[in-house]
Amino acid sequence: MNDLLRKLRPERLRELVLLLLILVVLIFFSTVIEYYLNARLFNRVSTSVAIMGVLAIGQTLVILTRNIDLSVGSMVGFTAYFVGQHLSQNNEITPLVAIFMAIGIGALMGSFNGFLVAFCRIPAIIVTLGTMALYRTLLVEYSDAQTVLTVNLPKWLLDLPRVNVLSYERLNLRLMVAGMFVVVILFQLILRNTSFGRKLYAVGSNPEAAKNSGFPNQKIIFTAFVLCGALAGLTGFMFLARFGNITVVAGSGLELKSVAAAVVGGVNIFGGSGSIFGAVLGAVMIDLLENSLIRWLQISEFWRDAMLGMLILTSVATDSVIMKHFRNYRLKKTSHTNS
Amino acid sequence: MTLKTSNQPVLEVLNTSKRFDMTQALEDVSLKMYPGEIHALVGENGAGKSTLIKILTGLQQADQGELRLSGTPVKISNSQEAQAYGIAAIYQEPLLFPDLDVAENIFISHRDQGFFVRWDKMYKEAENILNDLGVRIDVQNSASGLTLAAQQAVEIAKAISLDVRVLIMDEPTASLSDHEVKQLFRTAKQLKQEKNVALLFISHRLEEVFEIADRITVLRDGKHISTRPISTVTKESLVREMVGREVNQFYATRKTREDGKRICSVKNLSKVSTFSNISFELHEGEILGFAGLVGSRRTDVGMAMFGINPADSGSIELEDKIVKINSPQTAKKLGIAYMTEDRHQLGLAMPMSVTSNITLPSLSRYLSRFGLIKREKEKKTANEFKNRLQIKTPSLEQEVGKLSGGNQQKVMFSKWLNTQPKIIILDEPTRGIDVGAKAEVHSMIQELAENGLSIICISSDLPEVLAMSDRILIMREGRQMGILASREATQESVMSLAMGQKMGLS
Amino acid sequence: MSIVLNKLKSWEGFLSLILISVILVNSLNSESFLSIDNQVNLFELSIEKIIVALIMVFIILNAEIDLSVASMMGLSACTLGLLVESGIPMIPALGLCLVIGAMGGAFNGYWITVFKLPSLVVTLAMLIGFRGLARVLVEDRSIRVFPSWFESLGQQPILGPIPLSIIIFLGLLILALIILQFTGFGRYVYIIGINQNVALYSGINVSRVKLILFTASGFISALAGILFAARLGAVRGDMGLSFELDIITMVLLGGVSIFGGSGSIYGVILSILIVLYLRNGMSLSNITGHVQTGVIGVLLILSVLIPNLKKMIQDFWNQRLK
Amino acid sequence: KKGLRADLVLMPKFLGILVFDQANEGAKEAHSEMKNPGKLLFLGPTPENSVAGQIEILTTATTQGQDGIMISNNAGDQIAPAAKKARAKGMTVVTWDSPIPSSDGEQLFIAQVDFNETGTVMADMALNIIGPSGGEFAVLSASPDASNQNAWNAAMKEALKAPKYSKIKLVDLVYGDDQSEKSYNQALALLDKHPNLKLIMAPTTVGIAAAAKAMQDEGLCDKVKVSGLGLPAEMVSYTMNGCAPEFALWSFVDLGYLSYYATYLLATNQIEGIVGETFKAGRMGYYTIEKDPTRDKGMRVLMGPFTVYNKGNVEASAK
Ligand SMILES: Nc1ncnc2c1ncn2[C@@H]1O[C@H](COP(=O)(O)OP(=O)(O)OP(=O)(O)O)[C@@H](O)[C@H]1O
Ligand SMILES: Nc1ncnc2c1ncn2[C@@H]1O[C@H](COP(=O)(O)OP(=O)(O)OP(=O)(O)O)[C@@H](O)[C@H]1O
Ligand SMILES: [Mg+2]
Ligand SMILES: [Mg+2]
Repeated sequence: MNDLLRKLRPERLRELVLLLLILVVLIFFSTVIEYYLNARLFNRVSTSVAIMGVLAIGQTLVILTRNIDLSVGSMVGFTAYFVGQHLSQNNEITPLVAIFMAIGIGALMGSFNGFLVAFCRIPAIIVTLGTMALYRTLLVEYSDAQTVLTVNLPKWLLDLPRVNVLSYERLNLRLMVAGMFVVVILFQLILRNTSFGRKLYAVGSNPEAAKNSGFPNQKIIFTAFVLCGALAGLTGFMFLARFGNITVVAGSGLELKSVAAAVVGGVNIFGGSGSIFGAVLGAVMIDLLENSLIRWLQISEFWRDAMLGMLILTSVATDSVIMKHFRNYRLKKTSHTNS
Repeated sequence: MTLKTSNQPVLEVLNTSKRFDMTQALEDVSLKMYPGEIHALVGENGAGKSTLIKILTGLQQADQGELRLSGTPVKISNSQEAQAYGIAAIYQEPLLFPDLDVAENIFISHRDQGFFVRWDKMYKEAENILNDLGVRIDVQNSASGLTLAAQQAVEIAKAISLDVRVLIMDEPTASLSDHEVKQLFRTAKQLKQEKNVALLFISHRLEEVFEIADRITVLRDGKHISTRPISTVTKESLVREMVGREVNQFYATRKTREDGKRICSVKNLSKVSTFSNISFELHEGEILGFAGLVGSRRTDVGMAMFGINPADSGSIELEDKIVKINSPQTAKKLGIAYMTEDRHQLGLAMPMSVTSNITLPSLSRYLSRFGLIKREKEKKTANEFKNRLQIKTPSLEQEVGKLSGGNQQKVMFSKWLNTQPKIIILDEPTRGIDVGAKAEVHSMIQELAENGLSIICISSDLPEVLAMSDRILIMREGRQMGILASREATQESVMSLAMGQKMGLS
Repeated sequence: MSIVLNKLKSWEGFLSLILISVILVNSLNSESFLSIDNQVNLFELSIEKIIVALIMVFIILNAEIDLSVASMMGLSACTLGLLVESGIPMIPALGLCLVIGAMGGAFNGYWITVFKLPSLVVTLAMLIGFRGLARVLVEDRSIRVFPSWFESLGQQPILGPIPLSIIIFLGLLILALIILQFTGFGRYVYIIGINQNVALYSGINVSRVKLILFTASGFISALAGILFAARLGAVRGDMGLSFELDIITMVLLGGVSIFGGSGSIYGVILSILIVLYLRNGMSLSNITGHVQTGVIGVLLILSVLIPNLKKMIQDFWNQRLK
Repeated sequence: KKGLRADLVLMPKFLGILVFDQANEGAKEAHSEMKNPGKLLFLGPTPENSVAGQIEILTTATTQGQDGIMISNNAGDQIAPAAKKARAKGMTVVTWDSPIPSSDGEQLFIAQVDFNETGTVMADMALNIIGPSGGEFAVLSASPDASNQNAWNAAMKEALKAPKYSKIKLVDLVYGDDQSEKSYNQALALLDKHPNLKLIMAPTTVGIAAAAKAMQDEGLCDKVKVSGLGLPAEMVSYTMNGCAPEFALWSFVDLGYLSYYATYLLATNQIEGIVGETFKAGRMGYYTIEKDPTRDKGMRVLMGPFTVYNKGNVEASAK
């Protein structure tokens, strides 16, 4: 038992707690909404989490290094628009090329952020507040305020949101969701088991110590931003596939949502701790709340946001209270075995 | 001890100077380090020791001077390069990654770690290294909750686990107690003999210097004064060279005095999984020492009495009234002051001025009716303390972070004395303070006690506790092992209690 | 301290330089720029933001953030509209709105100090929450019920060409300056921003300071919301939507460190002037929409980049020389 | 009379929406027809900053001494004080597409269609698509703050009271904030909330396209149809594959064109802007200023009519 407790690291613990809270939310809503727990709920939430989740992962990478990227929404919008534009002009572009185009553009924008933050030593919040506006301006200028129309997009792209990898009765695992899982597992492995991943944590945990230990802080932070940009690019591609019509406001608001997902998922906003699983669970939590509130007939359109705010707050607070007790308990148990 | 000084120094510092805007920290200093030798570096606070080390590891750049590694000139511009040359250092202030676990902290800067992290191997090796050092810390716990001593231990483990040619230790023992110091020295000697490492060792505890060093270099005011083999140095001559004058660095023996009025009585103070059943009385003008090994939870008792992490059960009586202390504000109002051992993280606001730091806890006394700060009054107080404690600073507006460690300690002292407390809890009060200043601090503590202040003095420096205290409370793993009056307390009796022989309350 | 002051001086000197060039370009570009009308207008158009920016300086100096200010503005304005509509006299309604603002701020502060949740999370949630409440109150309506004296208070000048809101702003500005520079409370704000633990271990009631700040932030936001309602004469659920980013931008551009503990009101005054003049200048030259935000974004980056440039070049050469 | 000078500003709700660009095309056409030596500017705020931005642009235009402004109002009555100030400075203030609800500060509103008629048109399309057997439908609107949307929705609810609509039932009204992703999600949520839903009516070009895409992605086009106000270019594929069999719109080019004429004539004092006055708007012919029946106060010029698009005509119009 104690050994188990000892193995249960705080971040694992937090993921469990979050999972528990998600379960509570599910149970609550299934009692107040008719036909709530069905395949459709899963399909819906999983597909929209696929988009938010990938973005939240990128955001997490940056937050871990004690930075923040507020430009992700604009990056998503820009890539979605840019790739959409090219695909509508040239329907021959293959899926793989389109995806790499999206990732590449995202990475490019991310590297601009990263360069300014890491090498020019400008606080991330300032840089990304700036580029949030800048990238959106670029989008408007580039697009000349026109809309990407679904009509002009190639068929494979429009069909993409409907493609299933696995199907069980009416439960579908969509390709996009599977894609997200791949990204999640990849980055979880990188963060937990590679020395680059650990250094990402180290830099965020104590930048001064990292410098004294001779880590290339600047390169690590730069890489985090580039990866975040690349993931935002991927998100942009998924966004394009899902929504088809891309206007100049595409993706705005995603920056705060991705930060919220990461933070609800237990990623410390001051860097150094948190996990990819956590961030994705955070995205699930927020999305589930939103989706459920939309469906709750008793809640009028106008009450929804007010409820959402309160629910996010209480879930984070519950999480932090439970975590505190758990942590103390663990400390007590494990320290007894020690002495 | 044989001196096997090979003729080729592994690391040489030549004619190095460094100036900070107002202070000449180093002036034309040269130093040679030989493999298989422990070289001690001593000097007063602010003599430039830490600065020299930072230059060796590339954390700071010298204004002029040269570094030679095995005879060839090198330029070290960051610590990664220093590591590549086989130079590792433990800095005066431990700098860990609070979110990573202990084992990772030890191994993360290893260059040979490879691309993938092997967790099991890492945990096992970390445990071994810490065991060798005689420290018991759970290597899978995060480093965030560690006391300063534990942090220091982790830093040491980190440095010795690296494969190095030159190992520099800036006051590694400052917050360690005898037991751990012995282990550390054993390890250091091993490194010297088996791996032929050159060690540079800084300490203000001269006994230690004599115990371990082969050669000794004295710095004063940034200048090189002397470098001699240890056999040609005596304690008196060393102190004279460091301070530039005669100092009586032997502890003024405590005058025995009749018990004053009882100020405070603590009964069965306990905190779950931290400490239990701590009971003692404190009298007016008394100095109560707290002794124990690292991690014996003395700090936790101090913090509980100051209301930072209040105890869950037991009582504290002040002047015969039971009080409930659940926040530092209450403690401060009741006349309790607590001077933390961790001045960097908890003690001082480093970017603020000396003055602002000194008046911080008592700022309400410097406010006019509309809450405006009376700057003149503030300055006057700061100046008084500067003179009384001889704080070495170019100006009272200087950022505290730019003072040397010892002077920072004095600022922290001033800050709490200025609250005019009835009881002051000193946690490692002389940590990082040089001999001269230490004598001053000791006589200051005595004087304060004479004037009726009750003092709890937590210290890992055993001779200090023995000499200063009227009575000594000894702790082990959160339990109170006994209280000894100064006449019955000896190095041996205190140590045996601290190591685990229980005795009846005296 | 003198070194800190010197640094600040040079930062502010730099901002002043930008400001002067903006003013020069503007006045060359458009003759109406310097007219008193335009000057008053350009302040009035952003008066709510710059009032809230003053309290945001305190919050950010304290190493916290309040993202819910704009939503609170909307909430207080909507509350006012609803109260007046339901027949409650103006003066008590105003009082009630301010109380609600303070309570909303204290609510934020409660979660931050008691549950120790990061303020970013709490106020992000309430950014959604307060806005949601505002929507609940007025739904899809636009309420237009204010007595004419209230509207003219918001729209007509009362002192020469200057309307009430600008006078309130100036009053608050002076108050903020004094509190931050000369009072014990101001010192606490800085110290907590530098290192909260040091403050705690010095027996300072850190929670109380934070609670006061967030309560004040709610209160000031509500006040700004009321002024907004008076200026526009009508309230809707979307009032002040996304103002928070503009407000934070102004504070950061003014040199206040997002990590707390450093920065000054003077810098923020300059940055407010820069942003307002720049926007106004662009509007007068018919540059609107995203280009305007884009330019402000670039300015934000440049303003921090340029002072860093020297060090960057040095670093670069050091790397090269090896 | 042509050739008189008037500096005019055309202000959309915000930039980046196709229909407003079309309106700008129309206004430019009229501008060159009138040989106006003054400037015609197309200035708008960003979507995030629409309300404050519109007020700011109006105020700046006043400062600049522009002669007239055409506003597609997104700020409700909140723009009224600024509009009144502009009027006091002698500027012509005309609204188009979306009026100032109280009409304070506005001289004239160029109504694309009769707002009450919009309600009837939407109700008719709903009846058409759902069929005589009846069923449930829901409205996906833009934002709760858009006054034209609110007026249309209210008008439709009023129209639905007529006996011939008794079988079709409006079960929900939600907002997608004129954002594709939000509208998309709202459309999906409507399906979950109302399992028997037959139709989503979206009186917004962004909303209708997003809803159609959502139904197509879910493979539900047979079950749930989409209708409302949409752009042929954006909707053509959905109309052809049956997701959105029928929708309506008016010409935004014409709306811009007409707005320009009215504003230019007012600004150059060629018309006074009183009820009953008639003027000629270039190629579009004659129009009369009338009291706006859909508001308490205010005057309007009614453009009309609706074009209803279906399989028959949508491809031609999409070009
Ligand atoms: N970053 C800095 N800026 C300005 N002055 C500094 C800085 N660092 C150190 N100094 C000054 O340089 C001198 C030497 O400091 P140093 O830390 O090397 O002393 P030290 O010998 O290690 O003292 P201690 O025993 O107290 O640690 C001191 O006077 C100190 O105030
Ligand atoms: N064997 C150990 N070595 C080092 N640190 C330890 C050990 N055991 C526990 N600790 C750490 O020390 C803390 C308790 O020590 P506390 O600070 O109360 O005692 P202390 O006697 O003041 O020790 P120190 O000399 O470190 O200040 C624990 O929270 C734990 O993190
Ligand atoms: Mg030192
Ligand atoms: Mg201790």
